[in-house]
Amino acid sequence: MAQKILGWKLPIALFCVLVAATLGSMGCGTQKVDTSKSIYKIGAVLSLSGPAAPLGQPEQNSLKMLESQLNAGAGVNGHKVQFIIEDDQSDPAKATAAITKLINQEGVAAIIGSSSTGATLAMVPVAESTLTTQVCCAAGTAVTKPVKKYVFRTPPTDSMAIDKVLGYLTGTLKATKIAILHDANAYGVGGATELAAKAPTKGITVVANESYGTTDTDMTPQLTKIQATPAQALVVWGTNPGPATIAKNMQQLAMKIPFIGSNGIANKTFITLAGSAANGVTFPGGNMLIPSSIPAGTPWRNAVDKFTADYKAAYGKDADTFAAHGWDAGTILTTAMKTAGTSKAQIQTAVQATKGLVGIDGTYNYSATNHDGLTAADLIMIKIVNGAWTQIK
Amino acid sequence: MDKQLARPLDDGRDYRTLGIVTAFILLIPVWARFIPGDVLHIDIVNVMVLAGIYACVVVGLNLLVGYAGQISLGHAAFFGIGAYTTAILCTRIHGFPTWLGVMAGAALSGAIGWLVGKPVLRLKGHYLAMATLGLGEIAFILFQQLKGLTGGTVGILDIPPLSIFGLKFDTDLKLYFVVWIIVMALMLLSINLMRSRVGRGLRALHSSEVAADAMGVNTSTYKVQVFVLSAAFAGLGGALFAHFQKYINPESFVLAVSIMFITMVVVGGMGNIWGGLIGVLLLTFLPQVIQAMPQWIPGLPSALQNFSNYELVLYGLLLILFMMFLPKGVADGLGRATDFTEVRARRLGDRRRAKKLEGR
Amino acid sequence: MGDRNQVRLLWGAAALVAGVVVFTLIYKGSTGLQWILSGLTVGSIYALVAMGFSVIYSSTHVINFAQGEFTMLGGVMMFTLCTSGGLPLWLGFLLTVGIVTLLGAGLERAAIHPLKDQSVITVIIVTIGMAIFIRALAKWIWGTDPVKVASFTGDKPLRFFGASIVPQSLWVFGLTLLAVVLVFAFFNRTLLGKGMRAAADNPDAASLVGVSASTSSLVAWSIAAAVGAAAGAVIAPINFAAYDAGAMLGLKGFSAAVLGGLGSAPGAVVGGLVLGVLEMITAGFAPSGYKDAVAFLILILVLLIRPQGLLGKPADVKV
Amino acid sequence: MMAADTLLQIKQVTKQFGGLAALKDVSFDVTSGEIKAMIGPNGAGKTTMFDVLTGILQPTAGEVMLKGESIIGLRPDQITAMGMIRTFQTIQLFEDMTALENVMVGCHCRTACGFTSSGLRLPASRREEKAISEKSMDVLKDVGLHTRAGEIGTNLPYGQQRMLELARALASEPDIILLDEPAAGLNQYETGELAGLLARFRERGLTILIVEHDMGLVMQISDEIVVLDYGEIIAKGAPQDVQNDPRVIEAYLGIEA
Repeated sequence: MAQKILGWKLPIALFCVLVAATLGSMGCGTQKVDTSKSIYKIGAVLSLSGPAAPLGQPEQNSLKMLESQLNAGAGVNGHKVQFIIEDDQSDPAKATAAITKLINQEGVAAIIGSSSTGATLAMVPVAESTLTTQVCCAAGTAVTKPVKKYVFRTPPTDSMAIDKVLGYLTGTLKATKIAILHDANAYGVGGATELAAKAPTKGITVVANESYGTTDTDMTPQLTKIQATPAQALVVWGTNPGPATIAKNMQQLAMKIPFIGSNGIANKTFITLAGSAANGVTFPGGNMLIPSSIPAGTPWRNAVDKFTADYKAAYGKDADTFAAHGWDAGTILTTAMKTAGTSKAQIQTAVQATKGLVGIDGTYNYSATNHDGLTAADLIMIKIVNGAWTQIK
Repeated sequence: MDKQLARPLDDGRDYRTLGIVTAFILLIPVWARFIPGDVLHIDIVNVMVLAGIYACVVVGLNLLVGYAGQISLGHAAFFGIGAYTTAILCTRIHGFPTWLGVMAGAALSGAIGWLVGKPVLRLKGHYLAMATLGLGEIAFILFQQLKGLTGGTVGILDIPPLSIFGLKFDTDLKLYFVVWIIVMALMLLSINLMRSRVGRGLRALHSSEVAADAMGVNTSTYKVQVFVLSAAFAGLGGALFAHFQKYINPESFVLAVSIMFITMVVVGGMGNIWGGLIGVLLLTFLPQVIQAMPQWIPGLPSALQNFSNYELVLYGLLLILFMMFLPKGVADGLGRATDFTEVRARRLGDRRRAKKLEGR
Repeated sequence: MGDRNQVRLLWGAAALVAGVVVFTLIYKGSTGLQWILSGLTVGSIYALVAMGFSVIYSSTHVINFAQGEFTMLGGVMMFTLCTSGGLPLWLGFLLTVGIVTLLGAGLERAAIHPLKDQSVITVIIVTIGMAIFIRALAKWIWGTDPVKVASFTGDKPLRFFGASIVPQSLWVFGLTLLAVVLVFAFFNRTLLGKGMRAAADNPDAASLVGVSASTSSLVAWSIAAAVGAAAGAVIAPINFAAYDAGAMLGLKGFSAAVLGGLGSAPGAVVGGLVLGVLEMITAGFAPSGYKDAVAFLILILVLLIRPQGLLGKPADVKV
Repeated sequence: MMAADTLLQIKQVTKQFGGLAALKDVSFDVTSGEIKAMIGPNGAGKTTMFDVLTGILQPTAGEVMLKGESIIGLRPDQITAMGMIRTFQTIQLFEDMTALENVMVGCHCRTACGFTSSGLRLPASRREEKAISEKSMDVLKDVGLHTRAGEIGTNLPYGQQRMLELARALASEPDIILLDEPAAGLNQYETGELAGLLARFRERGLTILIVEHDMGLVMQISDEIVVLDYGEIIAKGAPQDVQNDPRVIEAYLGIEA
């Protein structure tokens, strides 16, 4: 008998919990409050940790900066603005969970993010099914091709960067044979595939297409393979530190062919890492990296100068392009909400109707058929000359 | 009395508990919706669906690691095989029944488990760990490289939601019930298994392979069979994952995920039927709670408001502490707290049988 | 079973590797030599990490998943002390090793010692927790960007037979050699070392030698941390130090340790070098995307032929 | 087909480890229904012989026939299924299993239910479970442990653990059982009980091959004795003959005295 009771102990315990929980929830169900009226809530899913953290951190910084600047002023239509930031740890599954939570629990009006293409694509189904506008900071072509009604992007796309690189190869270098060495991750593969596809149309043959692992520390085998080819230039598609290692390995192997990087090395870190090997490296990047490339006195130049100054003041380091992506994403949405308020449908229309909005990366024009705000014109080719960036005219 | 004897090791306790737990879990959404989101800052239903999907893997992995004592650091691979199988079938073949895709995912994953398990399970301990880890990495690289099939690093988009005989499970809430009913079915299966001849065989082999062999347990076959079973469970979980996410790419099937699974098993409690479940719930909600905490406490110093700085610090710390204070797993701790452990349950069952026999 | 055919197997493996190397040299000439030199550099890095695994394994039968993090810490501390702090190399190096060693010892006392009589897997999960913890802490302190540590003796590559190698590689080779000699000597010549090996195999014998499992574990962790940190400090100029470098180093180090045979310092070196060279050669010949897959495949095959690694004793670990 | 009463035949079995031979062509038969003892100083190769017989080790040379069929190359579980089972010198009970469960594992090779039927708890498996548990309880009763059925095996007192191992082996319905030093660590009284038990089993026609150091027990129960020394048979025969064999006295009893 005794053990019969014991046999029921846990079940009964559990049952009590169950009942208590249900009753409890009923209780707090009555005093349900909705605070989203007074504040404009915008959710942001960024990669603050994991491999894509170098992208997510600056994006977060500029969003916080934007938030405080807006709220210091009139906010948006007198409403305070709040960016609720979630970390997806560069993991698609976490990104999906984060956006779902922001929309269902926090009741945000729109979404920013994510930083990397993979996480962004994972969020798309949720944004589309909940009719929530998503402005991402990822450059992967797949995000806006084909166009998805609720998904917009701020950074220049990889294909724009690729067009820029091809233009440089044919125009300045007059190269007809190139080698590609790319990171095996989504960014590298995406870029390399598109580059290899587009090159022939520009009369360029790809004589070698090699890859390396994101964490590899020695790429000499791939480079020796490329050395054996008649390649006149090497295009490296990847993010730090891979390209820096490659630059150093090329120096070690005394390879003289030009090193053309991707927009993934458009930051000072690359110069620090590669040291002397960085000199002569060329890559496509945003004008904001070299403010002097923007005509003085134009609203764009003023915006860039103010932004870079504020950022430096707030965080003690130079703003990179990722910071710019974050800022622009925030600006695009808050601008749209000036007219649309918090109505999801209207936000979509407002963002899609955005014309001539001056951001940091460039001037944004969206339409029903084009959800990449920028064009290849918003990119410049940059060469590293004794450790400093100089624009190639 | 023969009725009693007819059910060895079983005074129904686990089955009763399973019943209550099922009821409890199926009721969660009911009261979850009463809690305004901006109070909890956690989307319980959504997180629970993901937890349920992980649970499919972990329950199976617990049979392999906890009961049979064979470690695997590569189960993310089977998770991935399940996901890609159904994703490819349902996106390439128009109108392919999704539930069939899920089945196929589990089946293929089990089959591959058999192929690799047969040779690899001859290894022991850390060497088995290394081999399974290697298999996981190879699978990951294949997911990346077989572009034609898996869409490479971009992955597979627009995976249709799960639908069974016309019923579409396109919202988290609908999926919640499917997933958790499946999990409970798997739980029932493992409870049955572990209370049966097979379960004893596996536990025997865990305790001493030589002795188990000598007592007539075909250990080599059992190892492979339980490995296949756990692979199939993992594949099933992966398939559900694909239809839940509607988009998959290789990043969801990395080594870190395999390690997360094994961690869930150990934190929950190896070789304890409830361990897997508890481990999953704990480690799926932990990061959510850590992320939500700053919003719970108003007026937090700005240094702490940026959770991305310390979320993993905290996570790692808690992981260590759990193991230090509950080295046999949380389930075991709970068990001792409520004075209810599997072993004890079995002892009581057998004691009673002994008494019965006296009277015979 | 029979030790004879084990030895035969060993020679077989050696011959196979040698064969591959020779083939590469003949077939690819100086390019092949280049691959092998790179392989040796990368391999020594793996070897150094692997040694850390071996030390802890051979005295506690635990796999320390935080081993890679020690190496990572070595790198970033080198950066703080020498590059930013401006300390002379040797001083920075010694400080780095010292600090990380203390950290290792501290972690052992704090988290490992309390669960001495727990199952191996429990302890392993704790080390996973440590890895996550250390990595997150490092990210908090050093940020997400990789950092650059200047090479000890310049970057002017040394060339011979048409192949080239950076001077830093020589430092890595040197450290590897030194480390393996010291570790091997410690475990086979010193009383403490021998005692620790005994302690691992059976605790009763240990008490006879007068080495408690507790001391043994503490010493092992300290050594492992020291080796890891030294490795990190020396390789930092080659592969940039970053908070998340530990994961990959740990993975490759573990693979190398197992390949060579857990618990054997020379095994760790052999495993590391073989793994490194094979990786680079496959990267040269095969489509480079598959090089890691090939490496792991080879690793698994080796284990299937020789379940205790190249130089290891048969394992009897129960999870 | 050979003489029905020879149950186990061991022909020129040799086992080498690296260089040295643990067994040098050892041959002897075990007739069904007899109790045969295998004695010899430590390291004589007795346990090695058991390992070879039960398929844990493969002999370097030689042949082992059980019921006229060769069992060389069979898996241990197959040999057990053929009706030969062993106990271990160092007790090998299964961790955190009750006494009953330990015995139930012994029934393994006499039952069939696999993953499917057990997982789904099909009637077949229920029936089998019922049968197993009843049978196991009977076996436990046989060795007088039925009152401890619910105890964790490894928590029982040493003597009872020995008995439990015996019970576990008997549950496999063997024709011949190999006992590796069953009396080791038992006190006078327990040894007496064991002797009685073995006699009783023998009544039921169970064949026993026993390795034991307790000479008293060996002399009392065994019909025939095989003496091993350095892997070789140095004497065979009835207890008293062996007892008086000078070589045995020199090699073994001499040491004892």
